[in-house]
Amino acid sequence: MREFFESYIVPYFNFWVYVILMMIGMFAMITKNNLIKKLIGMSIFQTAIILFYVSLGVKDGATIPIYFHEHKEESHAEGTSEDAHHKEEESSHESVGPGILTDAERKQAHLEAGDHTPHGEAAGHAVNPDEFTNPLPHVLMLTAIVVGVATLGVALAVCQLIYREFGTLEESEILTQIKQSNHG
Amino acid sequence: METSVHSWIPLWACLASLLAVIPIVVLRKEPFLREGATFVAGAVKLVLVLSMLPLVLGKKTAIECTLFQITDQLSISFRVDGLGLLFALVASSLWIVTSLYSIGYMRGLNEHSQTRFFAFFAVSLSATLGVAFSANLLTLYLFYEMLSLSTYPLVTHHQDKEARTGGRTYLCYLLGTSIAFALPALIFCYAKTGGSLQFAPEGFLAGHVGHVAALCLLLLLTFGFSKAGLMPFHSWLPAAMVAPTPVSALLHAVAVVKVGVFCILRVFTGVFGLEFLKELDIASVISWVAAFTVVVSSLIAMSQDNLKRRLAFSTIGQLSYIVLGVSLLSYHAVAGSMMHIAMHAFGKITLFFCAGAIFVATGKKYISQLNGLGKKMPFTMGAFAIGAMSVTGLPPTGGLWSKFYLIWGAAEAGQIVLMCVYLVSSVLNGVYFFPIVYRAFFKPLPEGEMPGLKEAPTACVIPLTVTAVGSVLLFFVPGLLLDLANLMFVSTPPVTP
Amino acid sequence: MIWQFDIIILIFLVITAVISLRVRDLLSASMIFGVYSFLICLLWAEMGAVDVAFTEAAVGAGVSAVFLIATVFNTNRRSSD
Amino acid sequence: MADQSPVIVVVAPLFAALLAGLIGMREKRACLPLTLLGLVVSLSAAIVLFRRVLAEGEVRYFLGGWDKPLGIGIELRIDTVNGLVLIVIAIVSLISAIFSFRPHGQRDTEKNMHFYILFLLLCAGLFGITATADAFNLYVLVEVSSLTSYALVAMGSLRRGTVAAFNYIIMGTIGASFYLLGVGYLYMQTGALNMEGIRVVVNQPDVLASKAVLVAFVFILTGVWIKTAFFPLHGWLPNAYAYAPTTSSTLLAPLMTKVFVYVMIRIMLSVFGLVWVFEHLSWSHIVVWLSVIAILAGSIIALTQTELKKMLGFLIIAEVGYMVGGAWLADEGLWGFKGAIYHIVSDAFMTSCLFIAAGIFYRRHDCHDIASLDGAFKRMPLTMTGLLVGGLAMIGVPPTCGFFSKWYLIRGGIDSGHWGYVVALIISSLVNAVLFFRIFEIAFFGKKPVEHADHGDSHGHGEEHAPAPAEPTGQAPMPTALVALMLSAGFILLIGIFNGQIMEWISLTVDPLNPFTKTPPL
Amino acid sequence: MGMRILGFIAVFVTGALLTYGVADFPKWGDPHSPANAGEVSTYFIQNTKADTHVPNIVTAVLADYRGYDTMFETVVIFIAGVAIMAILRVLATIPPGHQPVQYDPRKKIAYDPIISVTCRLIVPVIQLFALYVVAHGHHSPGGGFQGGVILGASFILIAITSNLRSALRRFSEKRFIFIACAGALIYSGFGLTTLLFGRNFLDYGVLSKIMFDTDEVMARSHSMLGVEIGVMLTVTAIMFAIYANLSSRGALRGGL
Repeated sequence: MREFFESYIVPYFNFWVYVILMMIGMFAMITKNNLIKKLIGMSIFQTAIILFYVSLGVKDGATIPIYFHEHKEESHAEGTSEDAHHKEEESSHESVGPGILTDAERKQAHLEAGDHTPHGEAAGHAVNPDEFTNPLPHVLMLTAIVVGVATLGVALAVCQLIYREFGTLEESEILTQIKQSNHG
Repeated sequence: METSVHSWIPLWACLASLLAVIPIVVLRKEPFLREGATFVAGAVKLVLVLSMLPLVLGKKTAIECTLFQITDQLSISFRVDGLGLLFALVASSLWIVTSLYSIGYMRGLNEHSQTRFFAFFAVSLSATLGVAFSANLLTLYLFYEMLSLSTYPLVTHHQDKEARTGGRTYLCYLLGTSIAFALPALIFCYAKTGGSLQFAPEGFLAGHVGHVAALCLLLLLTFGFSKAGLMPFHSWLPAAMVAPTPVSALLHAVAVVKVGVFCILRVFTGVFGLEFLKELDIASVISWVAAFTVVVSSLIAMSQDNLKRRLAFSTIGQLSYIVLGVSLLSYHAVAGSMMHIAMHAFGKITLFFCAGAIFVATGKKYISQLNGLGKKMPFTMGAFAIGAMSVTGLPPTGGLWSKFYLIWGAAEAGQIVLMCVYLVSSVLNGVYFFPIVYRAFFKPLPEGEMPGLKEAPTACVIPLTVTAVGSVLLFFVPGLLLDLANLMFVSTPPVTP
Repeated sequence: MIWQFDIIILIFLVITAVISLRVRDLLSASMIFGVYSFLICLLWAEMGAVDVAFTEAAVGAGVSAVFLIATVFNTNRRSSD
Repeated sequence: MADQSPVIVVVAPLFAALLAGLIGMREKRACLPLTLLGLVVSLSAAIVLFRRVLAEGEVRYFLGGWDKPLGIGIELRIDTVNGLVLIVIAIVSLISAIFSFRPHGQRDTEKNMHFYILFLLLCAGLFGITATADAFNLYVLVEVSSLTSYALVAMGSLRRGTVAAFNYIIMGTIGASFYLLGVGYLYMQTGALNMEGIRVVVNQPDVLASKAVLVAFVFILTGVWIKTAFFPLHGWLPNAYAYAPTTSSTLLAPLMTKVFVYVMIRIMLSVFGLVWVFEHLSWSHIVVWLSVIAILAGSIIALTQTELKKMLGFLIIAEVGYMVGGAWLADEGLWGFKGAIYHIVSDAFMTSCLFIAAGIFYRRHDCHDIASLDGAFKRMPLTMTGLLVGGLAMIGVPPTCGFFSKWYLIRGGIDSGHWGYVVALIISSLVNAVLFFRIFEIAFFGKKPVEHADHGDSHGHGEEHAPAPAEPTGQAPMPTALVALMLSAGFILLIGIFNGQIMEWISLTVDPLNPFTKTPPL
Repeated sequence: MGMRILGFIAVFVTGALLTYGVADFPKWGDPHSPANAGEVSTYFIQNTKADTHVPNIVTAVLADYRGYDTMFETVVIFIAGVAIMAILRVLATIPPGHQPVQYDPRKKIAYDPIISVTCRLIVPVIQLFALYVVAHGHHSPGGGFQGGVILGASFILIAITSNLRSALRRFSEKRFIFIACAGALIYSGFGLTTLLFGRNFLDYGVLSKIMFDTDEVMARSHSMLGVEIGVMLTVTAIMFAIYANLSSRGALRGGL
């Protein structure tokens, strides 16, 4: 039992919660009678997916995907000294590793481009990718959040329209009214 | 017929009537000019078809042209050979006659929407010629469907309840069978042969399909082209008799039904090839279906009192003659069935013209009302007698020759029972036609009826006289037709048992 | 990232989600949905997705809730389920 | 500018929409010319692009110039398949724009500016969906097109349209979210968002059996199927299209479902690869049987409808069944697959033609019932001709394009031995025949056919005295509407006649990827 | 009831699928999972600085590497605004039977001067903060989008605390449509300009030719700021437009 717990539940806890949230949201979207409730369900559904994406990009021991400024370097090293050690170890064999870019080239380009302000280690050493969380899911999810609010807005507008036409937001009552108008 | 030349004449022959639609519609306010356009188009068409005769008959070359290349093997293209030319000749020559007749008929009855009538008439003629000249199964199917659709407004011309049900039956049968049976068969052939649907004397399917597949395809194609009126897909034909008589005459004695049997002829000769079918030994299924249709339709025809319906059932029987003939696979039977297309066309169109003329003159539709008409309408009823003789197969009419060939072919194939079917049904033909002639000439006119009765308008009488004369002429000069039919056998030696 | 914190927020997330869907007063539902958004925004900040968290704070907890409330005011506050 | 043509196709309508927003506030009449201008620019760019594709092969375009390594930036990739679809979208939307000369059926008649902005952005979204080679970018553009289409549906003046729009939003969001989730799973397993990048990783032996990739595929497919209205997931479509404003439905109906079928095909082709889909997965039988159900259900429900647009809606569902089934036939020569792509093209024009005709009738009659068409042949011969051409194409009468798409699809069915599919296709053609001839009959005869007791004595009326049905209440059709109708009818015939050429183009892309031929897929 | 069963089935199937997939997931927080160690994200982390000179990787990816996505994201927001206006806005000509109910919310909700005055004081601060968020998006979390939402929220706050009319006086309908279009046009205009210089769409590097004393890398950085400002304008305008329409049932009168 404990083993199951440790191998299935704990390492995937975020994923399990996202599954639960998604099911809650979807269930509400399908079964709720009130249209606003459906929309709340829809938003929960969408945030569940965003939660999934963001959880993807998490790295143990990594920090937010913003390069440190020079003046912040110290405080950072103080705060997470363990991280710094880790980083140093990694970066030493990372620079000779099979990176997709040739670091020398990049640096050269950088210098030629006239960058005279070396910020932190970015200018000096190649950045160790394990140091920052994966930025790509964040970018994608910014878009997804925007899409979510846009959809919510449009749906709310349609809700108001439905209320204007039918005087109610309960799906069952709306369907009854439609049926009546079809017969009458 | 191995050689071929390229020429656009078939296309123009086909387009002649289609293009005539434009002047017909434009001149809709001027009835005389409008009908003049029809005539001009008919004449042009006939001349174009005739102009191909020397090349095809004399030099024994086929005429080809390709409209669109669809894939490297598949195209919409025309190829004029003996059979196609024979059919085109019949259809285009009878169109002119029918046009004259329809003018008389439509004016005589003061029908509505005459422009639409003439326009769609022209379109259906184009489709008919398209079928006749098709070089492959796809082109054939294309024009076949075009014909079904373009005749619908003609069949339902009266736009009343009866026309509506008739038209519905008509389309249900024709479109239904072609989509449900012919189209899948077509694609199946296409898949089997690897992309070719070109008619070939030895059959393009030969060697590509096995026994069972061939039988399925044969059945699908034969019933798919249900314009041939083979039972059990025949009931559209009586239903289509709600149409004005010229339509019944041209379309349901010549164009539509003959397109049906023409397609079946093509299926036998071009798709499978007679040799291949003989090898597979599957054609007898069709023979028996056709024989059944011949006998049953003759029996039904006897019980019909409505003149046009009787003619319709007679047509069903005669069409099955042709199908039966080709399914016998023997040389004379096949040649006979090709000739029968023409012979029956002339005979049956005369009969329909007569029925229409009677209706225009007297308003009578039923056989029991025809007593004594022969004295008042000698031309009409005389022509009727000749037509009846031709369809029955009595001299001196052309019908004799085709029946003679068919019966000979049956004997040649060793099918004595089927030969008897021909003979018996010929007798039945006589039984259901001659009482009408007898009634018209020898029974007295009912007392006090129609004192001012006289012949139908001249425009009606001339065409029926012409076609009756034509039937008789074909008795004396059947050579042309026979030559054209023979062309189909030049490359492959006649199949003998 | 502190996983204990993480798990607490996740559990609260589920609870708020369920409550916001169960409450029959739509205005309360909208407010609780705002709380839900705020929690999830905390979660993201804690997972290192600061930009996403910022956006969610502005959009989900802020503007979305306002839109919902605006609509609830203009329609019906009661829900049958 | 030929180098930049891929992006011009997408952004031209976008610029036009933004300009319409800027100018339209002051000068409402500027919106339509701007719409036409934007679409014409797109169309010409699409044609230039397609010629380039034919000349050079696949065209790749890297936005922002980020071309290496693969997937850093967003890539547009145009081959003959989506080049063709781009042209089709451009033409159909142009036709629809011509038709929308005076928008009709909206609640508020003063909203031309909003309408045209949404119209253009929908086009931009569809162009983008078609052109992109990035799985996430596809999602964003799906949302662009979805949001606009929700609004276009909700603008309708009918009361039920609002409810339809709401259902559309719910279903559409579920569909898009499922797609997004699937892309997330793929990203988790492959670390790539570029379609080619994903395909390379997915087809590696160690990822091949991954459960997560399978789940990703199921989610993406379900999401796309919801958007295409594949049968059990079709609930949103008929009402949404039937109660949308006339002018909106002429754009939505031909394009939305078709573009999403294209998305499915693109996913099979580029994201997972046909090897993965047909050989690793081997689900084609299940999907084809599902499509058989879709075809039959769509056709049979269509039979029971009394409203023209709703009936057409159910026919679209059947047509979607054709395409999905065809794409999954997995026959040796991929005829079904290519036929499905060809059917995207032909169905777009068929639906466009039919919906434009239905729109003209609606404008004229203020009523959707089929029964109101009585005697329409007499009153509106041109419109009926358009409907006739569209109907014949739906039935599959040669030489319309509907015939040839059935031809290729049935051939695929025969080759792969899916007889159920072939039979379903034929049954649906027959049902279409019944449906359309019912309409033609009503239009030809009139509701109450004139009784001729006996022809012998009642041949009273000449050509001029034909029975005139009661004049309908609505407005006469605009000449531009007729032009649009004739254009789409013309294209139905053109595409039918040149089907060989189109199939050749499609084969250029599909054949090299065929997993069943000996040459190893790229 | 049928809907409930359907819902259960759908949710159950989805849940089963999700559970099935979880087994293959990489461990949570694993830095070497395919997504985290993938070529693409590694590239972003390692090269953003050199390529764009922007410390916030998310901003760089958002506005440059995946700028095309973000352009359409802006368009999505723009669409949402236009769509809501298309759906809800009641213009001069209203067909009979569609008259919105006239009501005055003031009668129901008490008007509180304290809140009103406090907010009036807060609003400038909020707006200043919004501008800071946009301007500082390169270095810290934030950017055009977040800033735009906050700026929009400040107008919404005015509308809530005093009334819609006074908010609309500052930000009328014509104005917000214009600004929304202009914002999106600024973004796509950057793309168009790069096209005119013969480079690919949104390839900002080439803009160094028209920017004073910049190299390609700095041109990217500056262009990103420009683009973010465009995003901000659109988002501000649309957020307020959505609120204004939703709160007044499309009449742009009355409000909450």
